[in-house]
Amino acid sequence: MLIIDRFAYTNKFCNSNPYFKVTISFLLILLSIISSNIYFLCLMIAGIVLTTIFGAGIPKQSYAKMIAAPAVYLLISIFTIVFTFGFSDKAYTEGFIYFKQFHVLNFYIGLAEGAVKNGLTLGLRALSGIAGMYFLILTTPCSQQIKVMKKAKLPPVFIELYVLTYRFIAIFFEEAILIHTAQKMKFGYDGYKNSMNSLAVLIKILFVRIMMRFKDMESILELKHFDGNFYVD
Amino acid sequence: MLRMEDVTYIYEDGTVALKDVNIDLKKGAKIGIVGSNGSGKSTLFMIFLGLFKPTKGRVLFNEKELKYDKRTLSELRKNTGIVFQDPDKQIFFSSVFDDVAFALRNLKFNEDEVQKRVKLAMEKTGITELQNKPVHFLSYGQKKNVSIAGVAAMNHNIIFFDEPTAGLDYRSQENVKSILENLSEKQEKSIVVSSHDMNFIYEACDYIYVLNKGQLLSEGKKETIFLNKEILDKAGLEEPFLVKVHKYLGKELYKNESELFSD
Amino acid sequence: MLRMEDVTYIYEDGTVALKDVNIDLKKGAKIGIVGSNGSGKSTLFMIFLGLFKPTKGRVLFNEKELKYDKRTLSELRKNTGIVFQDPDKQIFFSSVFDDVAFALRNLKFNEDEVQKRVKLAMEKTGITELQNKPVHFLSYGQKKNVSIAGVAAMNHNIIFFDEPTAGLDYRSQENVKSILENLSEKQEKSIVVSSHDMNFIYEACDYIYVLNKGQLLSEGKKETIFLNKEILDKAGLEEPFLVKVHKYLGKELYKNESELFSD
Amino acid sequence: MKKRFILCMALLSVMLLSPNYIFGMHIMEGFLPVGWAIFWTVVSLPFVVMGIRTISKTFNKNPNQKLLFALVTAFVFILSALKMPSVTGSTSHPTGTGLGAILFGPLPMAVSGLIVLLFQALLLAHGGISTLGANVFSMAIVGPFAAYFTYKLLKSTNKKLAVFLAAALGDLVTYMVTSVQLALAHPDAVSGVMGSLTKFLSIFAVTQIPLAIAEGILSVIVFELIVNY
Repeated sequence: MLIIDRFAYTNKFCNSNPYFKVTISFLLILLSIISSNIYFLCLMIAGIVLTTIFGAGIPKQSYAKMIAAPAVYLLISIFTIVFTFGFSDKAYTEGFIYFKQFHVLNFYIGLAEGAVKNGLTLGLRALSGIAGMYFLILTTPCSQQIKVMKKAKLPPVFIELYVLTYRFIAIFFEEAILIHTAQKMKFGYDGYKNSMNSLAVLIKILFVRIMMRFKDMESILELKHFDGNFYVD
Repeated sequence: MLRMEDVTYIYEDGTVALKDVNIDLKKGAKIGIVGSNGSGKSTLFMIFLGLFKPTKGRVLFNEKELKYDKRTLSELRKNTGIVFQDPDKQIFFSSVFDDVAFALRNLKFNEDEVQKRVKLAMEKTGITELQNKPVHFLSYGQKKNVSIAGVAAMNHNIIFFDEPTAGLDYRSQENVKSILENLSEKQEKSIVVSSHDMNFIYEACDYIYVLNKGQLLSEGKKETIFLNKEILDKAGLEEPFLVKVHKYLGKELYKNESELFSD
Repeated sequence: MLRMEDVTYIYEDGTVALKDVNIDLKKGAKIGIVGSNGSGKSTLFMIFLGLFKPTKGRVLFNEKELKYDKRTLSELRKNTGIVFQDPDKQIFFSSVFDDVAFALRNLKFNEDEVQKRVKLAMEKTGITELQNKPVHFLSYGQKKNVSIAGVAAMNHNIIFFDEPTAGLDYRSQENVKSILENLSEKQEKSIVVSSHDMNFIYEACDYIYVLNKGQLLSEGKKETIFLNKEILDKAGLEEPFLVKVHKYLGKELYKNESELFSD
Repeated sequence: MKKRFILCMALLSVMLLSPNYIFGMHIMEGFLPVGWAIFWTVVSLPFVVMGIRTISKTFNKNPNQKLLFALVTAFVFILSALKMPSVTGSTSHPTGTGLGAILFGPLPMAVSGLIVLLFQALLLAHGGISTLGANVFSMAIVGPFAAYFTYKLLKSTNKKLAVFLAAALGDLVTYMVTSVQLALAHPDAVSGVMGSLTKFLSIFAVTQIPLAIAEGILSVIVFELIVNY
């Protein structure tokens, strides 16, 4: 199904104690968002990344790809936070180490003192948090997540829904990909208009199939003496 | 134990799915229901399982007319199980164990009994080693075995199989064949198989009902039915390999291939 | 026109799906790719269609190495089409006509041409009478034909068929067989069929590639391949009926069943 | 007739495709200081709890609805994982929490949305764990409510327009809430929270307004398809 799911079931820490893995990950994430020491954060990032790659055995290239996606968004967000910009005829100058105002629409952009360091800290915090989250999701398969949820006494109905949803995601994700491929082979995603139409058709087909599946599964539940609960071990 | 008398089933939109069908599941230990797509095989199963109520006619369960109240139906379903064609439709859990245990737990068996039965069912279907893999990592054939295990764990007296070999490769087909044999011979289960794969039915079943467009075209011992080309043609079915060998190549009528080739 | 050289494909999680595979689609007019489930047949198709990029090795399209830019891929897909196994996942419209016309309309053919081509494709696949029925009223076999028509309308040079007979009853199988024959003989299309149904492959194809666990086990004319039991056993495949008749019953090796029985 | 009605309702709701779970709209892991992470979790919690109570009642009456609820949740997840063609060239994801909102009411959508967001974090690495509360608030609470009420308000006038606006507004409201959350957590060094809000709104406006419109259009096409089915 999804690559992260795949790694979660095949990594070297797959069978380690789930409570331990989840606790550690949560602690790492918490440490990330409360620390503001740049060196400490760098150390954390290095530690988590190395453990994930060499300890859990996640391939370097895959890991790099997975980190690259949020990193791009992170850069944009940090840029937004670090630079002060907007439209105003009033010129702030105090406290800036860089400031420029354009004549067009009175657009201004500036860089405040201390902003760079704040931005850097924030970026490292986020990276460290993301690395912690990746450690969790790459080493803890769904079956273990459920054990932890049960231990944490989450409402049983929530756990049941979680388990069922996971199963259905696996079924329909594959179907969605197949339908998408078939459409692609027929030039369904050439151009904007074709793409929108094809995507709408895909959504419709998936929906119809899900409703049909619901009807079939209702009968099967009856045959299996369904008593209202989905028992999760 | 289970039979239908003069059953007609008409869908809401007016399509006649079955017309005056009589079937008695006591006539063989391994019954084959054959017919091409749309001949009414699936509807027939739905009626036997009490999911559809006949428009006309009646179903007899232990010689009593089947009532459609909750208690009777629950009783019926403790005695009958079904394995559908598409395993994904009947596997609700990602964990193999939880899925095989599902019906048992619904019936409030105590956990020791559940453990024992599930383990036995997984052994019988050869999926013991798969139990820690999530279902979506399994192959189609393996999923099929999981769905059979879910039914085998219930110890039903009668098990229905809807197109059990469809979509399976040769080895998985052979595997399903031996699971069925095991259930039937060693566990003494009654088995009812619907299929349009005549080679499979010829080797797996002993008594045959031929359906065509919702009507019963013929019934009888497999040797009788499969030697009657007229009926097979009318129902749009192929002659089994061994029958062809017998009829056109002048060989004896063998029960299965290994017999033929060991000769 | 299309071939792969030393192709290895490794999934992101490290699973090796294909290893050093060489296939040249020019070796036969009707090529069969056989192997059990998980042998790499589907991955192979994905690579030929430019949907997956080989981890090692290369694909040659008209003697040039395939590039994975939009233009080359679009060109490739104008020359190659695929019919997937499950028609329900590749029929997008409730009107048969609209569905067959889908690819043509995406490519902005003018409506006259669309009409002409769709009508021809529907004739070739025998679904002309179905064109006014909504797709969800059609049988599985009829839907299969609709999905073939959708590809036939494109006039591809090479058409891939993934398990074309899976789930079909005898008559629909015979029907698909004759459609394939028609496409290949009369329309001079190259046809590539993946299947684990050996009887079908034996009658429908002339050149065979045998895959096992991602590796090419053997290739050759069908007579050569299918007489080699060792290879078939290793790949987990059954011997075709006609080969069995030849080998074990001392008959001549016939090309198809009607020849055998008319003798 | 009844069946058809249910189907149409369901379908309508798909169209109500509300908030867009595009990558850019999730607040990523580590991006909220611990105080704000806790704050948004506490704000979202009552909605989730009420949602769980509501669905539990439904399930007690009809246990099979559990199945439907999970199917719809999986459907919403898959939609969120599909790439939507985007005018700006970047990719985005369509979504459909509206379906659940119609079938179960907007409150249960907090539960469905929470499960979707959890799976997005755990299977796709979109969003985060410490930011889950904030994301649930913007995408699983405010967005569906906005889409649901927009649709309810307008469906009697022009269905297509109602669908379009519900989807597009659901999107826009979600991104506005996200901007507020980010601005509160990261006020501008000079111009403060308001300055920061202006920045986030203007950055997102460039990317989100075309997407919201695209999602509105997509919703209308899907709506038409399903009604004609």
